[in-house]
Amino acid sequence: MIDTLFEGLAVQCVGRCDPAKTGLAWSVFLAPSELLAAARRLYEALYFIEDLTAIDAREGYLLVYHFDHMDKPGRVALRVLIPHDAAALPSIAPVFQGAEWHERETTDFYGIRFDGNPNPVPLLLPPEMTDHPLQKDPEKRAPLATLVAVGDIVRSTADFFLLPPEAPKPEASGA
Amino acid sequence: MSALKKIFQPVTDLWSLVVGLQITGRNFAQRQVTVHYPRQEVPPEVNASYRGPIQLVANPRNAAKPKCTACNICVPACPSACITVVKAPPPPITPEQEKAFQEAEARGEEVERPAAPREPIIWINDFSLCSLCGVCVEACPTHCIEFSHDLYSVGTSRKDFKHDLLAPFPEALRPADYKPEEK
Amino acid sequence: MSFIAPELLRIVVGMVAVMAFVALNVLVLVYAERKGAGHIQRRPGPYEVGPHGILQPLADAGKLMGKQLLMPKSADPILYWMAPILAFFPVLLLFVPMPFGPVLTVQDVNLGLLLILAFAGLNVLATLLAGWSQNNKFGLLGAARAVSQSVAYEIPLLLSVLCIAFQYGSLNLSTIVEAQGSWPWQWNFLCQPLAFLIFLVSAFAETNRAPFDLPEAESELTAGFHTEYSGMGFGLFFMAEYANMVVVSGVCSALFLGGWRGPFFDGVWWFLIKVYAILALIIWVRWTYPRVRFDQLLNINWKWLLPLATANLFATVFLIKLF
Amino acid sequence: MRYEEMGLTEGDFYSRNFQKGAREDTLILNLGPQHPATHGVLRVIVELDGEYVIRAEPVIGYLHRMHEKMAEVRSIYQYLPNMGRVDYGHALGWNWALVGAVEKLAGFEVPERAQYIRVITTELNRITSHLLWWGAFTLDLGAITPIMYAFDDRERMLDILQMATGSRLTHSSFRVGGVCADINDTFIEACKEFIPHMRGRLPMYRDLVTGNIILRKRLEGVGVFDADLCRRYGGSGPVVRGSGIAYDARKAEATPMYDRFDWKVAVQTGGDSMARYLVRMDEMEQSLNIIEQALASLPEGKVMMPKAPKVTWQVPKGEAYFATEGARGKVGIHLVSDGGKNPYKIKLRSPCFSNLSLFAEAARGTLLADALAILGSLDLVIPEIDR
Repeated sequence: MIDTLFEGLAVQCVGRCDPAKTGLAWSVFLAPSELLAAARRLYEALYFIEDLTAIDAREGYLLVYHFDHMDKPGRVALRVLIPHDAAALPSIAPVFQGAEWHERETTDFYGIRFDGNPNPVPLLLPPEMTDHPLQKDPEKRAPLATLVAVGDIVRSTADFFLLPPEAPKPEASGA
Repeated sequence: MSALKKIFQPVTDLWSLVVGLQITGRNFAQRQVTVHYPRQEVPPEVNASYRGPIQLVANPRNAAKPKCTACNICVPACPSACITVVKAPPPPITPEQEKAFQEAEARGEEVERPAAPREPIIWINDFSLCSLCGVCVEACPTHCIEFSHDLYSVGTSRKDFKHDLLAPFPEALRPADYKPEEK
Repeated sequence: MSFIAPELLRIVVGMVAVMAFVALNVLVLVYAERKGAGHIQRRPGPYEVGPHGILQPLADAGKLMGKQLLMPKSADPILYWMAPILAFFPVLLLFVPMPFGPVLTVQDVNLGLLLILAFAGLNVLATLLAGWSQNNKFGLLGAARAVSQSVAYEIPLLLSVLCIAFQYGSLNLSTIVEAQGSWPWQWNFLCQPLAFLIFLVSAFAETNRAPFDLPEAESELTAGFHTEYSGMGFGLFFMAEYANMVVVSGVCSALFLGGWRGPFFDGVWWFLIKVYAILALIIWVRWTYPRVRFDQLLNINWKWLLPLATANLFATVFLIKLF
Repeated sequence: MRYEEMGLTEGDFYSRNFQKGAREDTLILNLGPQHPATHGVLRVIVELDGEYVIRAEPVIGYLHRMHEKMAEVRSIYQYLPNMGRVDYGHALGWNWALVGAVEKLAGFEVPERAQYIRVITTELNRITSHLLWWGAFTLDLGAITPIMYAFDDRERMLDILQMATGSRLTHSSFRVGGVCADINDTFIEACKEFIPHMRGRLPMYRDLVTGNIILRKRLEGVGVFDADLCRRYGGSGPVVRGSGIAYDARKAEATPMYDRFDWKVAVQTGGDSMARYLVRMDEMEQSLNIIEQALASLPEGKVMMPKAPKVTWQVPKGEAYFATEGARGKVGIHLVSDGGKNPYKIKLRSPCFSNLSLFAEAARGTLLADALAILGSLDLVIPEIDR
């Protein structure tokens, strides 16, 4: 159902995960530009926002948005990779207002900018504070492949950055 | 029916106020439930399961010594870094002994210098940092740390919370400059 | 001159006695309130100062007197200090026409009820000044609430009192007490039950006691109109609240419960017993109910009490004319 | 600073930020961080028109301890005691979330007896949490006595919980692969005694508070949340169940063992503060049911899995998300590990955080007293919001 939900969006990868092992039902990788549209579709499909956070990995910040459904449980993780040196992406607060606080918190912890957040002031950390406690030293960053559960790939673009090298490349779709 | 209900609604509403007064009135007449410290204390069986400040287990062979072997596993295990353990140094060697050892070594013999006793000389738990999580208790390979059941641990200064866990053991090894605290 | 002197002496002695009475009552009531609250909540209440904590109110008073009197920088100093004085001292005047016993009245005034109702209005002024002058937003909100609440509840209070006044054709409290019999079935609360209830509810509101303690509503306005007062500034408001409770209970007892009239032996003890019974009820209620909301408070007044009181008054007048 | 340029010189950063959008003729009132109704150090700035709230903005972070950073510098074993401090009200819910996430990632099988003990203690803890909320909420509404009655029962439960967990407030008794100690017969007896006692107390609570007309008028129709609002803000727990959605993470996320017991998800359809109130009252009864059944069918066995991890154990690579139902809503732990000694990242999904974020929208246009009633009906625990 998730693969049909994002029909027409430039989804990088859709993976089906095992909830018993990872707690996720679907893992979806997106480009930052598609995020708001994807959030809107999830909202229309009656999903609610659980939380959002970032993972500071070697390839960049991986933003992770968790959504769940109240009647048909099954967690959807939207993931967006943004580079360390241009840490900004659109806010989903216009669709999920609850994301506003989560985004402000992520800004506090990682220094990621969310364009379109209605009240972009520090939330948990004091406003005078300039550094971001959860940023990792460059040498301590781990590669994403060790951290993230991609699941069984249902479809993905050919140039998706986390494709296991040995796996046969599925035909490009959804691009 | 609904009209009748509408008329009687204020009456039942007001009656709920009387019910409230009845309940507080009944409680007024009943026995108090608080424990009147310090005139009373909670029954000791309640304390039996309480996990209070940690203490050391006595050595099963000699109750005047702690069982601790000063292996120092608990020190890094503690998430709050509140444990200080210093292992006892080897016994002092007199100059004559030292001379004898050196001579023996010069002769090429295998010298067995006296080993350090496997005992702590300092064992301090900084209770002001401790969060009673029990990680040290579970990490200890010899099971020599246990929770006490002391509910009434109080102190009037920061120093009072540096618990010297060797204090209950009269035969525990102590550093040379150690002076037992005046009570 | 010789005519005035004994009257003057009576008033001076009476006022001193009233002051002592009020001070003593505040101490007793503070203790009773805390002890009562404790027992309702199944704990001992004050226990440490003196046997069973009996000296606790004295210790509290000593603490309050020993505290520094603070004033916010931007407060209006004259009004700020005037408010607690204005809150407490007019209350003493309210005891002047109070019929404690057959002869035990400071000054028997023909318009005693009017005097009490008139000077009780000063309480609102003090609350307003306190809330306004301290330049605190919580205080301001509390003062606004206090004024609208007191003004609103004075009307049903007045109307229910008027019923009794019409019935006896007098505003003199002693006359009203004397006109009631010695036995409970001769007292006014039976022939005027509605007026009695309305008076009681309005009395709760007039003295700002729970469930109508909105001007100080702790969980909303921290301390409401006396947020910034410390030491005896707060102490005077505190005393005024308890003194007001005594006045209200006294008036209620005189109007509806036969005052000093009672079975077997008329006298001041009957008056005191009734006053303390009403005070106990006020305390009991405080520790039982949640607080009403502000608009509900006014709704109770304008939609229930006022129409009922008016109807009751008309009915009374009609019946008096009839018989 | 740009606020000075706008002529806003009074107050601190957040009040100046709030003043930007204020109208000319309104009063800006700063509730907290020290205010009797904010249960700790929550601060809410409200813009008032008379007594009506036009705009409200919660300011949080006064109790922020950066638990997520602490997770990255400690091993899982050392991090366990932190969970009791995240939510002092329902510490065991958080305990379970963390050990559950680790067990999920590592694929551990936890002995059944340990799972049963987890269920029993978690449900006991849920009741203590609801009792604490009940007392504090009625205190918010001006009734001072109920909290004392609640604490009477709560103390008895804490005595029982102490037998199983060793502590009274910041419980930390779950371990990866089991629980720290087995329960004994004294505990079981005490539980069995307590359940009928508590069942006898609930009608008294109902008569004293729930049925009271003043309280009902304070809560009915106040702060109506609909399902859409909950979805947009991610509200969970009694907040959504009061809005007619039977969403309970214990069922939806299949928290272990809960499918074995016969219990209902407490739902109310009103959506107002009264509905949330009633949901929690019903939940106490359901928790008692669960405890009773769990005690009746408690299996024998060990309470720790064989070869349970020790302090220096390294979490396997990968990520796992484990959510369970805390007393306040969906407690979630997102654990990411690179196989090192310490977790690579832990995200704590706190239900209060999401529930409070909807307060600003819910409070708009209500009376100040209603806004505080809504705040109380959310059952906030500030350390959990700030983490």
